[in-house]
Amino acid sequence: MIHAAIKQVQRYKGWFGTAGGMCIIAGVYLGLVGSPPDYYQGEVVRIMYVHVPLAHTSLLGYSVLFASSLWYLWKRDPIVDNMCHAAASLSAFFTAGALLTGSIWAKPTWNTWWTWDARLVSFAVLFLILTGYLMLRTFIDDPEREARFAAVLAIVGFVDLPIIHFSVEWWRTLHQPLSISMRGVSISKDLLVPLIIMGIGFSVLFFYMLMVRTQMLYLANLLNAKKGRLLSHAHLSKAEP
Amino acid sequence: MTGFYLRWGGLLVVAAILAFLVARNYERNLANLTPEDLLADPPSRAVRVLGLVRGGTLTGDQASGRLRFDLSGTRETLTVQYDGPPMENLRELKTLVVVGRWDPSARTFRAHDIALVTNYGFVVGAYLVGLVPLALFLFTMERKVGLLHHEIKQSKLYEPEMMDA
Amino acid sequence: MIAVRGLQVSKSYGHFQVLRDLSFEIATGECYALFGPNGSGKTTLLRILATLHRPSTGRFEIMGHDGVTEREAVRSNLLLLAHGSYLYDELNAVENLRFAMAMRGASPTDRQIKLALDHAGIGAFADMKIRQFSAGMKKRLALAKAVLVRPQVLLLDEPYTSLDEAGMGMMNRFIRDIVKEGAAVLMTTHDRAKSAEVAHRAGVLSKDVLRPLTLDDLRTNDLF
Amino acid sequence: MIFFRVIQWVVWKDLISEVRSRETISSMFFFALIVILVFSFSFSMDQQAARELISGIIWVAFAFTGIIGLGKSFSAELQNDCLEFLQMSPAPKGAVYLGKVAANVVFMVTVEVILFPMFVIFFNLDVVEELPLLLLIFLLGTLGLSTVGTLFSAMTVQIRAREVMLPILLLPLAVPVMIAAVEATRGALNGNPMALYRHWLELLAVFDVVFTVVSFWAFEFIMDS
Repeated sequence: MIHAAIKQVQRYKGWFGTAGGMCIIAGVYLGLVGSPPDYYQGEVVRIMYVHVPLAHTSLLGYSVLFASSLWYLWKRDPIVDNMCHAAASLSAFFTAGALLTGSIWAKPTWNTWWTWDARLVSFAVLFLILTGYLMLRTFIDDPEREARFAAVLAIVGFVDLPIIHFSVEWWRTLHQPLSISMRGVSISKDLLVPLIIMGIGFSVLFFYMLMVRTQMLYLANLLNAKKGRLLSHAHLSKAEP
Repeated sequence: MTGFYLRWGGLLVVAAILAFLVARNYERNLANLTPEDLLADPPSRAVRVLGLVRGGTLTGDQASGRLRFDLSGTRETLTVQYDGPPMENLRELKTLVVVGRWDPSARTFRAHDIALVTNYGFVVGAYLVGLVPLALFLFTMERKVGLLHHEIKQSKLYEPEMMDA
Repeated sequence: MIAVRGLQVSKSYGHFQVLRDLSFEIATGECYALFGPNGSGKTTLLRILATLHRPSTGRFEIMGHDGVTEREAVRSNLLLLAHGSYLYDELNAVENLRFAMAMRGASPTDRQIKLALDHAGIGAFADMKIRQFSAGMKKRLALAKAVLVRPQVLLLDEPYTSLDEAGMGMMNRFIRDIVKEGAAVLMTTHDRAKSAEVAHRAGVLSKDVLRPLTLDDLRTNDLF
Repeated sequence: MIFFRVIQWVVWKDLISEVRSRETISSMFFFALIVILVFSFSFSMDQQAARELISGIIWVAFAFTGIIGLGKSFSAELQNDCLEFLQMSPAPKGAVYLGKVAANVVFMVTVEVILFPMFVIFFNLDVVEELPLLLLIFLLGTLGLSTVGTLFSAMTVQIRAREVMLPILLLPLAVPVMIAAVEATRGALNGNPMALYRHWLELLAVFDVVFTVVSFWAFEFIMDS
């Protein structure tokens, strides 16, 4: 059932890639050319169009990781574990991108590469959790156990994220308020259009990358299983006198 | 795999076009001239000139938005007549960018806007750091998938195994 | 009645397939001796049956309970004596037995514990820490645990190693006892003579295939 | 109730093993002593600096000794394959988890109670009125570390490179515990009014409750294939 569904989605994944890529291209054009500079931040505000979507996509990636980890513990299907692994790698990648672009943004805005600001610290901790997750996976030989432990770590980490964020926020708040908040749009419309287009583009592209990477891990497993079967045949025929 | 390389080739072309558009936009609307550049070869279109407001030359009323000051580069100095929205934070000895046209007859720069000095290196750097590794990552991933497909076809995985027993 | 039933049990560790499509049945009141070359997957099979690992594919039942979905029921019916003695070094023999029984939700009386220790011939060492036990004594204490638990399905991984002649005798006596009471015993071993004393059936696991043996094979022929 | 009896027996087993061998507590204690010494060499502190830094130092020492204790808690189960015994015993896994957490909290709090007077002496602290409050903070913080820590200890003991992986996995997740515990301890040591750092205590309590529940549930997946 899961395999059939995933196969069905995989068939149309090219459209995701195309749509995501086109959104991002349009977003880059709008962000760099087609939008006015911000009144306060000037041209530097253009970094926001790539930084904020990266950050959101990394959180989206962790949410997908959380959901698929729960799914794995429920169904124990190896392809779901491939999806967890893929989501974690991608989320780690996007988190690193968000940290780097955030750092580049911080330099002209606050004249420092790094501040101990709540969101930056939360993202750094998120990055540490994800790299810990990826490290954990390399240290386990039995793939079943690897999948199980990784899923548990992902779930525990996900529950911890809001607590980490709150604690760090209480601990130190120097940051400007969130660019898009629930209380009202504090950002002008001209700036919002490229931001939303980039956000959609990154999210769609994330799902495309997720599918590609899941497929990659799945195929690699398939090939290894084949090699393993050949190997155990060789081993057993050697045991035969 | 041919389709794969075609797709990425196409993406590369689009990226090149995008880079060209961005660079042209920068040249047209965002690049700064120094007072030396301006005096050496006065352009007729609107330009942006970067310089330092010379001490003791700022005259006019900040609130009204009609100001006159000297903007100096490394060697040359030009007179700027600013006529635009009121500026709150204009003061002497400040580095800024004036946007406007050079009036050769009055040997005055008629500015209609004053912009902040920005380092575009940061913007370009952030876009490159954000997007290039992403593309490379996706490229290697897709390539790996293609190679794995190929290898699986080669290893005849879907054919029944030879059981020796 | 079928006590242990395996249906096409397979297990791969990563890329290495250890068991492939193994099907077998062991009835209550039966002792099955499993032979096989090193690395043929005997221990893995026992560990799967003891619910330590999930089978990669296939399923198995212990006393009619499914080995994956009804683990709690399987576990309370079953005992595995493996290479590790499952004893805590800092506790003495009696405390270890009490702890092990408490984990199974039972609280044996002093008298029951003493009987079990005597049955395994280590009544004299009841107050000694496990740290000072030899390998053979640990094995005997594991036997005492089995005596206390009296499981319906007993899985034995190399029960005779590091036991002395008297110890092996006690082991066999206990196996005969509980088989008579209707328990099923599955043992892996290399000791043909000792296992022939108690086994009703035997088989060789080699190259992913379980080949039945006659008891005469055990006494005379080369097995693998 | 089998559930509570299993908790009792696991705690009893861990405590009595510890009383007889004294391995965990002594290694934790001496490690913590060395941490204190290294810190006092690294910062030459006057009274003022000590006030600012001491709560951080206390919790760094507690966290690292805690990691030693947590690691030992399950690596001790590797002797004679006892971990497998726990995995395949019919005892409820949640009860084993709670028993282990309780034992770990007892070890860690014991070490902390022995260590704290040394901090007081070495760094000239003035703590007499705040002792019950400090004890509460230590208890909440230690509980927070050991709820997640016990889960990860059971996880890392079953993998390669386990000594490295426990802190790598635990410390990022324990960020809220560390921040809250350090801030609350600083507040208490400086004699600030309770209202100023009450929210840190609440955060600790929330963390403890949330992760007791989550880890209790997750432990089953760690111990059971």
